[in-house]
Order: sequence, then structure tokens, then C-alpha cells
Amino acid sequence: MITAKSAKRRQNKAERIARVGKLARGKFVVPGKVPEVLRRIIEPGDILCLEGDNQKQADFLANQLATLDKKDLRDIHLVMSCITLPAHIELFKKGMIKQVDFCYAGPQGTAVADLVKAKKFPVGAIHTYNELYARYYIDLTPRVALIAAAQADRKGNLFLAANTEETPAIVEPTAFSDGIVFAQVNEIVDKLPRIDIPADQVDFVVQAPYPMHLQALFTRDPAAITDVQVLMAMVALRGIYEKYEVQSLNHGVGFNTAAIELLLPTYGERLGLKGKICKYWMVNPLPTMIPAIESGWVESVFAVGGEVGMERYTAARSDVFFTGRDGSFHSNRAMGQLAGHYAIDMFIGASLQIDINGNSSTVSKNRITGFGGAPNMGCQPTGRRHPTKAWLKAGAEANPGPGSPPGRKLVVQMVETFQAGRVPTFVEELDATDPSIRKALHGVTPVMIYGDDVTHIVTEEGIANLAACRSVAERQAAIRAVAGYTPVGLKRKKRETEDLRARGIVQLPEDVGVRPSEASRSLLATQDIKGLVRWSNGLYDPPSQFVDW
Amino acid sequence: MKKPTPKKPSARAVLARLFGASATGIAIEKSVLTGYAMVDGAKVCVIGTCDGTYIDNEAALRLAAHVIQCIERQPKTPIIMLVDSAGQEPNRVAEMLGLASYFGHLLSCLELARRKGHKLITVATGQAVGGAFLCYGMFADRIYALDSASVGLMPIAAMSAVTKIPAPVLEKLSKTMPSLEFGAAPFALLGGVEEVWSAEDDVQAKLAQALANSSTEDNRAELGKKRGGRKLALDIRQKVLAESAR
Amino acid sequence: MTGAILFHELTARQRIAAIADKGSFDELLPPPERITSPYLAQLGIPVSFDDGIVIGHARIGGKKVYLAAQVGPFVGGAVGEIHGAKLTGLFKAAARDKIPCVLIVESGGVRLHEGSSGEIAIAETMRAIFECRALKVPTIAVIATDIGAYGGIGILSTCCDFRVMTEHGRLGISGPIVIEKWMGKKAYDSANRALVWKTSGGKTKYLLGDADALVHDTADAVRDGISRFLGKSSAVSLTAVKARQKELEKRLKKFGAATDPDAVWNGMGVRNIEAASLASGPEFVALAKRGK
Amino acid sequence: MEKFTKAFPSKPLPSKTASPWALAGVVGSGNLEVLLERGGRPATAMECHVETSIPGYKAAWLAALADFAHHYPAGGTKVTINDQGAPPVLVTLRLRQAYDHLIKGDK
Repeated sequence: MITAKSAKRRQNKAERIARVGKLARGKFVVPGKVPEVLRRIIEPGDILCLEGDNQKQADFLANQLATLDKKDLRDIHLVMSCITLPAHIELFKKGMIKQVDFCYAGPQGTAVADLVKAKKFPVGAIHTYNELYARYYIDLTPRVALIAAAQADRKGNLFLAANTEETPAIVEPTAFSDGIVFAQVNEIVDKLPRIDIPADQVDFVVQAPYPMHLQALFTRDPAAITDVQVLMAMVALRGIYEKYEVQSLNHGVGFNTAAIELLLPTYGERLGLKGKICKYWMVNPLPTMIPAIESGWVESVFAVGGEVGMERYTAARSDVFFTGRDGSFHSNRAMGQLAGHYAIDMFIGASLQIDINGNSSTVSKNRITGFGGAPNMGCQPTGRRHPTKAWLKAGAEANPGPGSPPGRKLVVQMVETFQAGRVPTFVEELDATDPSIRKALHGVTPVMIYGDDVTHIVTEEGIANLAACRSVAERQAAIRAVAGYTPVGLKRKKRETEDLRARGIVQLPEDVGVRPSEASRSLLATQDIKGLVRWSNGLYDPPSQFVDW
Repeated sequence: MKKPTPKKPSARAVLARLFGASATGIAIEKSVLTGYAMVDGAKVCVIGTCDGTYIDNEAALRLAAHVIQCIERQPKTPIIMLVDSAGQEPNRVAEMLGLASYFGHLLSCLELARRKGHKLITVATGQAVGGAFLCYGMFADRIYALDSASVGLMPIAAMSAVTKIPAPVLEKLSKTMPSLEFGAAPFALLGGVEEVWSAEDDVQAKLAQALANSSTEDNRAELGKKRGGRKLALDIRQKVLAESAR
Repeated sequence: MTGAILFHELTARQRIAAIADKGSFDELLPPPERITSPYLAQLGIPVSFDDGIVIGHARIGGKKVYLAAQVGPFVGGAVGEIHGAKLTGLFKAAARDKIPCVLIVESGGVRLHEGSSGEIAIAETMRAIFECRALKVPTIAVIATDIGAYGGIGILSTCCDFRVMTEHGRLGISGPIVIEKWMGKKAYDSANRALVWKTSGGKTKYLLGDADALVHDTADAVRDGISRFLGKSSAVSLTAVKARQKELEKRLKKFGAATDPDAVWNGMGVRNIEAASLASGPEFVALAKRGK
Repeated sequence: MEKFTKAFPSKPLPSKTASPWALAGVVGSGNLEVLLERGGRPATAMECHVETSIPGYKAAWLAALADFAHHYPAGGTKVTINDQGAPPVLVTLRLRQAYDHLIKGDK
């Protein structure tokens, strides 16, 4: 039986669609009519979801939204993964937004910090990806969602191509709660290569006058990898990958992990590690993985998103990548994050700042960035029950108590002790603890990865095994021991360091069998982007900013 | 950057001042000068630029063609090079076609002329800066400048804009370092210009004298040291020569 | 596919060590002499013991050579008073001793911080280079990095008998950023790296004949490239300059209206632009020849 | 610019080295050059002269140099550094490279 309440919500949706009337032909709207359609389908007080993560953006719809004024659109509760476009900032400047819940604000980090200072950025909370997607099903269910797809057919079915990303995570909660789904597409075709979102879940479609914005976020030019990063990569390979036999993993987007990927077919091969480590990946199609894939290291790769230029390569390597029936690449951000949370031995990534307790953050007073997905992976999943070799070994080292799980995910921070411009990575206290930031976030300090979750820190000085530390004081000493010549590192005591080293909690490069003089870029499988293209047999098409030939 | 503005006096007036009535033998086409004139009753070949023009591939070729013609048809005739150019043409197609090679070719032609007994004298008449000065004028046996000429790498304001060093700092330093200063006189202190000719000078007589005194021996480092504007260059060059001889 | 460090990634000293016969390099005015720029010191800019150029003599394949390598990362490899005087002295020594002189170029031109001194030094070095050429002493410029040969050093490089380039090397006078400022982004987008390299990179220079050899980006290939020219010289004769005049006129006529570098590639015999773009060194040379 | 000079206790250098001096690194953004020479005084210390374009990191410099002098027998050497903002890890790396070069000569 239909209750009054649910009927009311469905009724409301019907009214909104009726208001659009002849502005649309069926589901299809022409670009010029989009602002007016948006004005008619969005009501004050709505939870409005704008699709956009760190790669893919429904930028045409966002830009059209930003042409409206407060008289058209007000009291909006905005929910979205990534605030990355100038159009997003515009909505705040115009005072349309009564609350925002989001994950990440990379390129607009400075603008967001300014809006916070001007009290024009009413934050509910900063989330991790899956945390926000989860809330779409609980208390932040969108009334209207503006999404992006590669193609639509005449019925409104959608094809998402390589960048499925978060579209399903937005569409499902919206469509199944009588919300309105409005999609921008690059093209409208008679027949889709495959259907990713059924027309049944789509209310409006516009063919945008320009293709959706796609950021080449994971392309790392091997030419920019330094000898020091090669050294750290060698140390990590020996001291962590080899030691724990890490089979399933996630890599961050930094040059440190790019160096590791490019060392696998050379240094890794020499160590006899092929087939023993790095077989199953939850990672975007990183161009720097091409040599390892071509050398037969990799069994499978599942991704949260695509990467510009990797389309032909991933389609050709469908034995490694997840692909649709049509052969083209498939990604899924929510599922990828879930996989990264539960099903991998190790998460390894970099951070801008790490404090003396191992907490890390990318937030500073003048730049509020947020989290994205790293905390979903860089944490201990206490809901995990299945064992792997690495998980058990790391668990045993951590000496679990009677009320703890027997295993541990390896959560590794890999950083140089100084960032560019001699800014120290290691600090006594994170910038994120600034009172004004905490106040804006309702008392929460925006920590990316908590020190308690971190098992290892790798720097150019060596490895600190935090999981093996038995006290807070010991953990702090271990961090100081690898913090180099930063103010945090200068406070280390020689005897303490020697003691930790004797117990294997602190390991210098030579302790894991790496001679720093060996560390050289010549060990990389290739030293430039062109080499990656060659490794791919011409299937990789790097974005133009990386092409100098 | 500003487009070049034609400077006064006019190109014709400058030519008349240098060569008197014989200046009519010099053609001006697209701000490139080629022709013949007389100095103290003797024939000279003239190549050059005027109006502060930018030198492109075509201009370089026309200058080179005239030098080749002079070598072939007027053996040992001195070549007078007049410089009033703001620089090389900053253009993508010019670069794609190898503007540097066009300049290298012009220099080769001048080198051939020198080897075949043509004296090479430069007079900087207007702007004589950057690549435009390097591509022919600075390659002469002896280089002179009118005191109204703008000679040097670039004015301090431009230097400051590129190096991000505040202009007052550069101004102050230029008092003790003439190489930072812009103009014919400081350039002469470095040895880059043999002599600066003033408005009162009889430049035709000066030019005749210059031809008489010409020598293919590059004396700029010696001059720079003697005049105190470039104190290190000569000694370092000598040191290289001495140590390499051991 | 792995093992060697690319030539363009080496430091100036490493480049010299990698192309000279083992242990044969003797540095002139070496770092312990501490001949550093008083200009930079007064401006509060770090100085370097070699002032951005390493010079000396060495042997390549047993043949004695004078050898110089500019240090690109140091103020853009730009020529100041000391740097320039070292360079002039070396070419003069080469002329005096009739020993080939090889310059591994990496310079944006004149060092602005030292004003006109560097400009005069470049002019003096040009004179010294032509002294060598008159004596049939080979002068060879190696251009193998993205800093390449620009400004006055671009012009100077074209004064040498021969130029050995790699695809990474760039040769020109005005850099892309300057031209973009001047002509606008539409005419020259300096961020379009493919266009920048097709405008000034080694491949285009080789096709047009401004580079005499295009070699792989390795020390061995560069050494071989240099060796090819050590016994040769390119005379500055009337026949030679007349032929060059004709060639440059023809080039201007043929491509002066071209805006797309691909037109130059096509015009110079490259049939498959995409394959040629990916090819390097001798592979590229072969593809270009095949098309002719 | 910041300049300082200090000697750090170090075991004496081996009596034979391949060359009297060695230079590692280049002066460039985020990099430095290290000139290592025999003939520093006394034989039980490494004599260091540093010129850096980024002032305010003396403590880190001193610690990095002291550690090097502690780990390597470099007594009787003179270290002169021209720095353009290199991170400490490069200081150690260049010192090590210059030291290897001094002892063993060209690679």
C-alpha cells in the first residue's frame, strides 16, 4: 500500500518534471535551456548533488548552475565529492549554499580557505569518498543529481566509458528515492557500446557543447623522478614489499610510488621478486605501471577511475584490467574504495605533513584540501576476517592483544623529510590543528591518516616500523629517527636511535641491503614518457602536456 | 615589449651624415640597407639596418647576398656595417626555419670577406642590442658608435623584469659595474666599442680614420681591461692559453 | 630498454667523463682555483667554482681534443664574463695548437646579471671559432638538452663547423615563452611541447640541415657522433657560402609561409609523421631518408 | 645569502687518495656543489665552508656535516659548498659522491 508520505515525494517529483514542460523534448534538453530547466527542477532546501571527483566533472551542468542567481536558487544543501571548478566556488560567492558536505577541494583549496575565513562556506563535514557515498543512502539523499556520462542513446541509457567513477554511487540513491537525475553527455548515439546506467534511472539528458572535464591526475613523468626517490623506492621494496610479500596493494599518485612501479621490471626482477609480490592492484591505470604489466608482474588491476590516454592500452590488456563486453575499460569509485579498504595487503602513499605521532594531513591554514579516498584505504579495516601472509605477518609484529584482530593491513607513509623549498614534512604539530580550521569543522581536526593506523614510515633516511613500537614514546623516537634534519629529526637521541635500530624498529638503507650509491635513475625501466609509449607498443596516448615529440 | 618606434634623425639623414652625397648609392628596403658609398674618396660597401627594425631570415639573407656580391665584384672593398635594430625577429616560423643558421651564414660571409682582405667597420647608429648586434655588427674588425646609439644587452628596466632583481639594485650596482649599464659609453668601457662619436664630431673624417686604423686583431678584451670596464676577461683568457700550453 | 643514464640527464662534468677516453680529461682553471663571478656575488646569487662551464683537454678515441661543457642548471648555462673568457680562451688555444674543439652546449645565451660583458664574450668567441675554421681545425657543437642553444649561444653554435644533436636538443635564438609574449598564444603556445620541439628540436634541425648528425640520447652515441667529425672541417669558401645562400633562400621560399612544422617534415621527405615522431636518432634518420 | 665556517672532528683521511680534489653536484635550483680537497687543517677535522642562498637552516647544515664527518674518515679535508636551496639529503649524497671520487678517482 502506498503511504501518504512516499506518495508525497513521488508527487513532488512529478510536479518538478511538469514544470519543465516543453523546455525538454521528452528527456532531452538543448544546452541553451539548461539554466531554466535547473531553475525549475531545484527547490529551496534541496539536497543537490553535483557529480565531480578529482578526475571527472559534470562541468557543463556546474557552469550552467553558476549562471543562476540567489533569486533562482537558494538554501541549497550541496553534496559532492570534489570542489574543483571555479563554477563551484561561484555558488558560494553568490550565497546560494546553506550547507556543503564534501570530500576534497584540491585545486580550489586556497579559494575554499578564503571562503571559510569570509564565513561563506558553511561546512557540514569533510568526508572520505565512501563515507559520503554511504550518507547518500542515509541522511544526505540527493533530491536532484547532476551527473556526467560519455554517451546517451535515444532512450536515455548512459554509457560511462573508462570513467565510471562515482556515477552509479550518485544515481542509485537519487533514482530510488524519487530524486531527479540530470545527465550531461558528450554525445547522443543510436546504439551504446554498453549500458552502464539504465534509462529508467535518468530523467533529463543534455548533450554538452564541450566534452566533460577529465583531469590527467595519475600521469607521472618518469623524467621527474629523482635519485633520492629511487633510493626510497629501493628501501621500500626490500624493507616492506619483499619482507611482507605484499601481493595486493594500492599505490598513491606520487613520484615515490611511480619509482617503485618502474623498478619492478629491473631491480625487482634482479631480487627475484616477480610472482611473489605486487600481483593484485586496486589502483587507477597508472601509465608508470605499463613496464611492470608488460613484464608479466601484474595479475589484475581494478580502478576507481580511468586515466586520460590509457584507453587503448587498457582495452588491449583486458586480461589485466576490468573491461566491459565491448572491451573498453571499466572503473567504479565506490567499489574500488571498498576493495581498497578490505581486500588489500598494503596501502602506500605520501603526505605533506606528518606529526610526531604519525598523524598526517594535507590541510594548512591557507589551503583546505580535504581527504578524497586515501583514508578509506590508509586505515585498519577491523571488519576484515580473511588472512593473507602479509596481513598475518604485520599483525604478529604489532603484538595484538586478546581483543584485537590477528592481522594488520600495512599502511605505509612514504615521504621525503623535506618538501620542495625546504619545507619540513615532519612537524611537532599539524597545521590542521589550527583553531580556526577546527572551528569551521565543528571540532574535528582534518587528519588524513591517523598515526595509530600507520604501520611504517619510509624516508630517505630509512624505515620506521611504527606497528612494532610498544609505547607512544617509542613511536615518537622512531619517527624522529627517520625525520632526517628537520627540526623534529634534530631532536633525536643517538642512543635511542641505536637501540631502535638494534631491535629492527628503525632500519637504515644498509640494514635492508640497499647501498645508497646504487640508487640511480638508470635503474628505472624507462626514464621518460616516450619510453612508456614504447613499452606499451604505441598503445598509450599521453596527454599533450607530456608530449615533446 | 613595445614595438620599435622610428628614431630621429631619419635613416637618410644618418646616411647623409656618414657618407655625404654618396649616400644615395645606398638602397633602403624594408629597413635593410645595402649599397655602395664613398669614404674619403674611396669606395665602400654598406650593409645595415635602420628604424630599429627586427632582423628576420629574409633580412639576413639580403645582407649576406650583398656581402657575397661585394666579395665577388668589388674585391677588398671595405664593408661598413650600420646597426639600428632592436633584435632578432621573435617569430615561431623564423625559428622553425632556423633563424640562428641564417645569422650564422651572414657571419660566415663576413668572415670570408675578412679573409679576402675586406676591412669590416661597424657604426652603431641607433639600437644595437642583443642578437641583432651579434649577428653582424659585433663581428667587425673595429666597432664605433654614435653617442646617441642605444648599445648593450638591454636597458636596466628590462633586465630587472627578466632577472626579478629590483631595478634600483641594478642601478646602484651599475655605478661600479659598467656592463650593467646601457649605452654607447659604458659599452666602450667594456671594450665593445672602440670609440664613441659625438654630435660635434666630423663623422666622415672619423670613418676615414677608422678605415685607416683598422686591424683584424680582436682587441676588445685588451680595451676592456685598459678602460676598466671588463677587468677579468683578458686575464682569464690568457690563463687558459698559458695553462693549456703546458 | 634500461641501464644507461640518458645523456641529457648527466651533469656537465659527467658528460665530459662519459665521452672522453677514460681518465684522459685534464681540467683547465679547475674548481680549486675558485674563479667565481663577482657580479653574482654582489647580487646575492650563489656562485659556482667553474662559473657554469667546464673546460680542458682530453682524448676521444685516442685523438686529442679541447673540450668544454656548459652547466645548464647554473643560471641557465648563461654566459658571464668569466664563463665567456674561458670559452674564448679554449677556442683560441685550439686554433693555436690546431686541436679540434668540442663544445657541449647548454645555454640560454648571455647572462643578464652581468649585462653586456657576456654579449661581448660571445662575439669574441665567434671570432675565435672562425680562427679555428680558417686553420681547418674542427669545431663541433653538441646540442642535446632542452636548455639547448639559445640567444647568442644559438647563433654561436651555428658558427661551428658541425652540430651534433639529439632529439632533446633545441637550437634557436628566441625561446618559445618570449615569442608567445610577442606574438600571442595563438601563434605560439609555449606550453605545447610537441610544437616547441618540432619548431626548434633536433629532428627538425637535422631535416633542414642545420644539425649535421642526429644521434641517440646516450653518451656512446654522442661520442660516436663527435668522432665522425673530428677529422673533418667545413671550409668558409666562396663556393660554400654561395651554395649555402642558395639553400637558405630555397628553404625560405619553400617553407616561409608554412605554419605547421609537419609541412616542413613532409617537405623534407618524412612520410609517416607519427612513426617519425616516436623514432629517435638513427631510426629517425632512416625514416627520413626512406621517404626522400 | 648565509655564510658559515666550522670544523668537525673526523678520523684522518687515508694517506693516499686518487686525486687532490673532487667536485660533486651543480649549483642550480634545489641543488648544490661540494668541493672536497686535501689539505684542510687539522688532520683530525673536516673543515667546512658553506654559502647558501636560503638562510635560517644552520642547525640542519651543522648536523648533516657533523654526521658525515662522524661516519667517514675525512680528517684533513676542506669542504666548500655553494648551495642553492638543496635539501639535506642532497648535501649528504653530494658529500658521499665527492668523497668516493676523491678516494677512488673517476668511475
